Amino acid sequence: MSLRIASSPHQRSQRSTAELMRLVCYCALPGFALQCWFFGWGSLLQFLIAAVVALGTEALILELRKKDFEKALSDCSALLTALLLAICLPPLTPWWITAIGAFFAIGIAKQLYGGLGSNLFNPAMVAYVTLLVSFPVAMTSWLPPQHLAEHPYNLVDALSVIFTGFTGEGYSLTQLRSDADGFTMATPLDAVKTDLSLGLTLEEATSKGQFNNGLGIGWFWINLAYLAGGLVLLKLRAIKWQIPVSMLGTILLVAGIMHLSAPDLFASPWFHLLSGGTMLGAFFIATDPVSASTTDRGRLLFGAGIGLLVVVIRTWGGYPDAIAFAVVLMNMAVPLIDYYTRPRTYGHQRQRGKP
Amino acid sequence: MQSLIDKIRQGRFFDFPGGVHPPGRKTLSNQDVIGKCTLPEHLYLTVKQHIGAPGQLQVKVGDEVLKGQALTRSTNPFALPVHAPTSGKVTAIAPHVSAHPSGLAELSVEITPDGRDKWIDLTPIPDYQQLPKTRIIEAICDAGIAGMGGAGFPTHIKVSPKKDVEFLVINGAECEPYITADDRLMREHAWQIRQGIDVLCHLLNPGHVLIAIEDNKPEAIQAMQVACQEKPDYIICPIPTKYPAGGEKQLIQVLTGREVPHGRLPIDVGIIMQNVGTCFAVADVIFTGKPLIQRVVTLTGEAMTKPCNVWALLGTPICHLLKHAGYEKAQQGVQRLIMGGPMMGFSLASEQIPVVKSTNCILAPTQQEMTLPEEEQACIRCSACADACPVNLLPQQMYWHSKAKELDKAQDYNLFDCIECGACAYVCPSQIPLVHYYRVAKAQIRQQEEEKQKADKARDRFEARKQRLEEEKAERELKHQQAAEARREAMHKQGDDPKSKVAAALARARKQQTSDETTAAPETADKVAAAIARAKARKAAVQQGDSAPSDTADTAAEDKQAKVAAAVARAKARKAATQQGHAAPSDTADTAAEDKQAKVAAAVARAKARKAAVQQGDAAPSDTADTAAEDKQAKEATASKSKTTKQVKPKDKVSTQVTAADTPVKPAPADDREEQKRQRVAAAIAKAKQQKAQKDRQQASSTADMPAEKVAQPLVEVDEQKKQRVAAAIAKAKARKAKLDMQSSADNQQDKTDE
Amino acid sequence: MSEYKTLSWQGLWKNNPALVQLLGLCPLLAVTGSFINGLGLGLATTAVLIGSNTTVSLVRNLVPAEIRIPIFVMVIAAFVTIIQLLMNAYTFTLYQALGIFIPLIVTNCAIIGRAEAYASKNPVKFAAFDGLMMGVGFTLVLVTLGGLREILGSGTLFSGAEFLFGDWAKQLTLTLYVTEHKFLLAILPPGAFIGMGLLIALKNVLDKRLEQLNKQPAKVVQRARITAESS
Amino acid sequence: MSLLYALLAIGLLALLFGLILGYAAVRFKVESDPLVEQIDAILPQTQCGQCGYPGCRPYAEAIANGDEINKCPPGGESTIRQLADLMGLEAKPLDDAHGSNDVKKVAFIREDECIGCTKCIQACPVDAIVGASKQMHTVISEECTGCDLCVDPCPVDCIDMVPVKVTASSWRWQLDAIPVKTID
Repeated sequence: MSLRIASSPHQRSQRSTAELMRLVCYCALPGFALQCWFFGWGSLLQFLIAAVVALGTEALILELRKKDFEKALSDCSALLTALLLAICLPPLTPWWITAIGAFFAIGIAKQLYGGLGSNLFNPAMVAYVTLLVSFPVAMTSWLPPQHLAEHPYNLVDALSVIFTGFTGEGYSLTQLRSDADGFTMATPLDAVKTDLSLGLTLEEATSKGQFNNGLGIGWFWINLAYLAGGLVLLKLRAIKWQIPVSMLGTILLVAGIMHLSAPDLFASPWFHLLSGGTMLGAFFIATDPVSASTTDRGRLLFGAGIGLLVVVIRTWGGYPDAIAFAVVLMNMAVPLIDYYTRPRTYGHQRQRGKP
Repeated sequence: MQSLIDKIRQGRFFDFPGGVHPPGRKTLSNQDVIGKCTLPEHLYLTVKQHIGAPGQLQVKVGDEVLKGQALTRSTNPFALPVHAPTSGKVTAIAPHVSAHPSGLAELSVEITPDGRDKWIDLTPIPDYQQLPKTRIIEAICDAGIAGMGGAGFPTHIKVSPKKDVEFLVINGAECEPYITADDRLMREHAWQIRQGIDVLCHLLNPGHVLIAIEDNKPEAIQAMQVACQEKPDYIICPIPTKYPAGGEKQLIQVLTGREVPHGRLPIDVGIIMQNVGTCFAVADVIFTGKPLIQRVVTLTGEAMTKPCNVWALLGTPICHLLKHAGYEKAQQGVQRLIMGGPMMGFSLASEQIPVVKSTNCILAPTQQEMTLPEEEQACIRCSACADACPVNLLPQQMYWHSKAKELDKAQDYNLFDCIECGACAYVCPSQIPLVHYYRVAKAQIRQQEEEKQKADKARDRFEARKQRLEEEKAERELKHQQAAEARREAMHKQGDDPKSKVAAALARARKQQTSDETTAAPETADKVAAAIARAKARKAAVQQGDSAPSDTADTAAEDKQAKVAAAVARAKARKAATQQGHAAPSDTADTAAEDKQAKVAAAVARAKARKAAVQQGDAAPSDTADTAAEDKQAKEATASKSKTTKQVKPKDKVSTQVTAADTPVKPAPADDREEQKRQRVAAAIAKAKQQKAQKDRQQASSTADMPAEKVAQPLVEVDEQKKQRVAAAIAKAKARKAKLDMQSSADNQQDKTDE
Repeated sequence: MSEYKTLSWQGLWKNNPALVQLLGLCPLLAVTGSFINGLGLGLATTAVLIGSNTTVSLVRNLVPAEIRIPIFVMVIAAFVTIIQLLMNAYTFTLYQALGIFIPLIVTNCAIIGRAEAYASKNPVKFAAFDGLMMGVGFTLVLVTLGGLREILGSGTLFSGAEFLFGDWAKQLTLTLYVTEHKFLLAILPPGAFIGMGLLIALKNVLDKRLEQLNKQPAKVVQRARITAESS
Repeated sequence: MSLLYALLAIGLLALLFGLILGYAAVRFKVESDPLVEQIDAILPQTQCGQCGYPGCRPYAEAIANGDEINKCPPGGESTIRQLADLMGLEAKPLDDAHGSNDVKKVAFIREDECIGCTKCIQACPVDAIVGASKQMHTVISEECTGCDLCVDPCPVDCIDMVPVKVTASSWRWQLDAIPVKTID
C-alpha cells in the first residue's frame, strides 16, 4: 500500500457533466411530451432515430480518433443533441433526413471540431440549419395540431410515413397536412409571415384556425412547458439566468416596439415569445454551455444578440423560424464577446483599451 | 472613513465574487480541548520552514541541545531560526523528506529527545512597552515566528512596516473545511491571543483592530469578545461563512471592500493581517520567552478514530501524530494523507514528513467522504469555475491555454493572480484538476523566465569571450609582426650572414624547447602521462571487444616488434642523414639555407621524425611505456652525445649506434654550436615521440606494454570487465615502470650507444 | 526530364494550388456547383496560366524587378481577356454560367503566384510546363469538387456538358438518382466549403500514409564545434 | 482617339503610382534585420552547436534565411513553438538528427583527476570553467549552459554531465513523479 498523491483540492462537489446533461434532458421532457400530444407520435420517433444515429456516429468517430468512446457516450451530450434536434424537426420528416441531421450534428459540427467542449457551434442547431437549407420543403412540413387535423394519425401511421412516405391508408404527408378545406396548415409563424407578405394585416393572418387569440394553438402550451422546464433548470443552477432573460427581454422589447409602431405589420411580442421555438431556444439551446459565451456580461450580450436576430429574421428573413440561425450566428461571435467582456480581475484596475 | 468603521461595527460586510460552500465538517475535531502529544522517538527540524532564506546552522551532530535552544541563526533579514522543540541530542544533520508538495528531501536537523524536556533559560520581556520596538521585533525574529496561517511569511518583517497601518486584521476566519486549530485556539486561549494582539498593536499602532472570525464558530467569537471586552477598538467581525473568506485578499475585501492592487502588498492599502496563531506565538515570546517550538495541529478525517486538535512539537513526524489520533488505514481504502485542508492542502508522500511552522492540519479522509479524483473529462465551458473564482479570473480560458502550453496567453488572463484556492476545481463537473494545471503553468513560466535570464547571461558571456579571443589574436599578430620586423632589421644589420639566421632559428628552437620543458616538468609529465593513460584505458575499455591486444604472446611479439621498429627507425634516420645529399625530402629544399650544416641538421631531424612516426605507426600496438623507453633512449642519446662527440670526434660514418643527430654534429666547430644542435635534435625527437605516442594511442590499447608481458597471461581467461580494470591498472603501472626503466636501463642504453 | 517530373508532382499534388496553397478559392468555391462549371473554369484558368507563364518567362530578363508585378498583371489581364472573348464566342452558355468568375481569373492568386514564384525565374519550356501542371492541378480539384457537389446536390453528373463541348455532349449527362428532396446544401456555398475541407483532409491523410510508406532512415547531423580545441 | 485617352490615363496613373512607390521605397527603408535578433533572443544560448552551426547566433541567422526551426535540442519544444510563432510557421517536432532534448545538465569536473591541461577552458563557449595551467579546474555551475563541449577535449575524461538537481524551488509539480514511500 502506498500513499496516493493528488493535487488539491481534494474535495469536489458531486455534480458531473453527465448529470448536467441528463438534467437538461429531463427538464425538456414536459415540453417534448406536450409536443407529442399536440403533433402526434412523430416527434418521439424522430428522437429515437436521431439518438441512434447520433450515438452511433459519436462512437464511430471516437473510435477513429482512437479515444475511449464508452466514457464519452455516457456523458449524455450526444443524447441531448439528438433530443434537441428531434424537437426541432417536423414530426413526420423522412427518416433519412433525420439521420443526415444527426450525423451532421455529431460528425461535422461536434467531432470535427474536436469533440465535446471544442465545438464552436451548437451541434443540434447546425444540423437543423443544414437540414433546413438543404431540404426546405420537408423541414417546414409541420402538421396541424392533431385535434385540428383532417386525418389524425397514430403510431403506425407515423412509422409508415417516416419510413415510406405514406400512411397505411395511403395518405401522403401533404395530405396529412391539409385542413378540411384542402389548404395545407403551416405553422403559425409561417402562416403569419406568408400572409403578411401577401399584404394581409396581422389580424386577418391570425384569424385562421390554428390561431387562438392571436397565438398558435399547441405552440402556446408547448412554449409554456419549455418555460417551466427552463425555470426548473434555473432553479437547479444548471444554467445561468443571463442568457434566457436577456434573450426574451430583447425579443419582448424589440418586437414590442415594432408592434407598437405598426400593429398591422408586425406580430405582437407575445406571439414572438410563445410561438416557434422561442422558449426552447432561450432555455435549452442558447444556454448550451459549450457554444455560448462564458462571462456574465458576455452572456447578456449573447442573449440580446440572439433575441434581436430572432425578431429580425422572423420579420424580414426568408425562413419562418429564426432560433437556429440566430443561435448559430451568435455562436460565431462568442470568442469576440468573451474576449471583450473579460471580468476585471481582483487587484487590477480597469485599463483603457484593454477591458 | 468613519462610515466604513461604522459599517464594520454594525456587522455589515462586503462580499467577494465567487466562492464555494463545501461541507465544513468542523465538528469532527472541534469537540475536545487541544490535547498533548507524547514525545516522538525522533524529531526532524527542517532548516527552512518559512518563505525566505534558511538560517545558518548553529549545532553539529552529537551536540546536546536544550528545549528552546536555537538550532540555526538568522543571518539575513529574511532568515528565521528554528529551535529545538525538546531537549536531546542532535543525531543527524541531513536531508530529510520535507513538508512540501514535492516530497523532496531538505536539510533537516534530527534530534533524539532525551525525555527530560529541559528548557533553556528563557528571557521574557513582559515590560515590552518600555523597550524600543526594535528590541521586540528582534525577540520575535529570534523566536522564529513565521505566519502560522499557511504561507509562512516571517512575522518580524510584517510587523515592521514602512507605512501607516490603518487596520490590523487578525485572521481567525479559518475558512478551510475540517480545520479547527484556530477555532480551538481562540476558544481556549483567547486571552493570550489578545495579549499577542496588544503587542502587535504596540508595534504597528494601527487605527483599528479587526478580528475576523467566520460565523460558523460562535464559541470562538464569544471567547474573543470576552477577551477583548476592555479594548473598544478591537472589533470582532463575524463574517459570513464562505470559502475562501480566510484568504488574505478576500478577507480584506470582505472587511473593507478594498482590493490589494496587483503585485502589491496589503500594507499598500493600509492593512496588515496576522493569523490568530501568530498572535498567540507572539504573546508566548514576549510574556514567557518561549520560542516557536510547537503549534496546534488538527488531526481529522473519518479515517481517524479520535479526531482532535493537538499541541504538536515542530519536527514531529506525521506518523507519530497519526498514532495519537487513532488513524486506521484500513478504513481508507486507498491511503492518502493531506497536510492542510481539503481545498488547498497537499498530499503527503511519506509518513515521516515532520510538522513545520505552517502545518495546521493533517487530514486522513475515507473514500466515502472524499472520492478519489476521477479521470478528467472534456471541458464543456460551463463556466462554473468562473462563477466560483474569488478573484474574478476566467479559469477555463487559463486552463485551455495552460494545457496547450500557450503560457503567454495564460498570463494574459492573469494567471499569476490565481490564489490556488481550488474553488474552480471544486465545482468543475468535468473533474478537471484546474489548480494543478495552473501550478504547472506557473512553474513553467517561472522556469522559462529563469532560462531566459540565463540565456541572456550566456549570450553576454559568449560574446565577451569572442571579443576577448579576437583581441588576443590581434595582439598576437601584432607581436608576431613586431618580431618579424625586428628580425628583418637584424638581418639588415648583419647583412646576409647565414650564421645569424641560423642563430636566430636555433634561438627560437631553444626557446620552444625550454618552454616545452617548463610546461612539462618531469614529475608533472609523469603524472600527466599516468592520467592520460588512465583515461585511455577507460576509453579503450569502452571500445574493447574487437581489439585483440589481450593476447599476451601477441603483445610480447608486438612489443619486441615495436622495439625493433624503433631501432630500424633510428637506423634509417641515420642512413637518411648520411645520405642526405640525394635522400633529402623535398620540403627541406625550401628551408634549405645557405648554411649546409643547418640544412643537414634540419633534414635529419625531420626525416627521422617522419620515419619514426611512420614506423611506429606500422608497429601498431607499441605503447606509452615503449614511448617512455624511447624517450629515455633519446634523452640518453642526447645526454651522452657530448661524450660521444668527444669520444668519436673523427668518427667514421657507419660505425656507431649514435643517434642520427650526431652525424651532422661531427663537423661542428664550436661548443655552443654543438649545444644548440643537440637541443634541436632533442626537440625533433620529442616531436617524433609525441607523434608516435599519439598514433599508438589511437589504435593500440594500453595492455600492450612491457609489464603486460608479466601480467597479461591471465587476461586471456578472465572476463571482459576484469580485463578492463587490469588494463587500467597496467596503464598506471606502466608509467611508473617506464620511469624506473629509464634509470635502470641507463647503463644498458649507454652500452648500446657505445656499441 | 526530372525537372518535368518535379513540376508535375508539385503542380498536381505536392504543391497543388487549390488544396495546398489555397489560392483562387473564390472562384473555386463559387463555380463548382457542377462538374462542367468546374471544368470550364479550370480549362480557362489553365489556358491563362500557360499563356501568362510563357510570356512572363519570355520577358523575365527584360522586366525590371521593381515593376514586375504590374507587368505580370498586365500580361495576365491580356490573356484573361483573350480567354473571355473566346468563351464568349464559342461557349456562350457556359460563359454566362461562370459569369464574373471568368474576368476574375485576373485576380486569381494562383496565376500571379506562379508568374512571380516560378515563371519569372525559369526558362520558357519549364515555365510553360509549370503553368500546365498547376492549371491541371487546379482543374482537377475544381472538377472533383464540382462533381461531388453535383452528385450530392442534384443527383447528376456532367449535366450541361453541351455548353462546353457542343450539342453532341448532351448525352454525356448521367442521372444517378432522382429524389424529391435534393440535398441543397451541397449546391449552396456552405457545401463548397465543407467539401473543400473534406478534400483537404483527404489529401492530408493520403500524404501521411505516403510519408509513412517512405520513411527516411534517421540521419545524424555533425555537431559544430564552437571553439577550437587547444593545439 | 478614345484609345489614346485610355492609354494616356493609364500611363499617367502608372507614372503617379510609380513615383509614390519609389518614394515609399526610399522613405520607409528598413535599416537592419531585426529578425535575427528576435530569433537569437528565443534560442537558449547554450552555444552547443548541435544545430550544426557554430553557436546560437549563426543558427538564428540561418533560420532567418529559411533554415528549419527544429534543430535546437536544448531549447526543445517550447523554443520550437516560439520560433514557429515568430516565423509564422507551423511548429514541428524536434529533428532527432540533432540529438534529443535531454534533462538539463551541467558539467562537473572530478577535481582529483584533473591534470590542469586547460583544454576544457578553451572549449567552453561561455567561460564557465575556471582554472589555470597545471591547476585543477572547476565549473561555475551557475554559468554552465550544459552544452557538454568540454567533455570531449578532456584528455583524462574527468568531466561529467550531471543532471541539475531538482529543488523545492525548481520543482514543477510533477506529481506523478513523486516517489511514494510504502507504509506497512
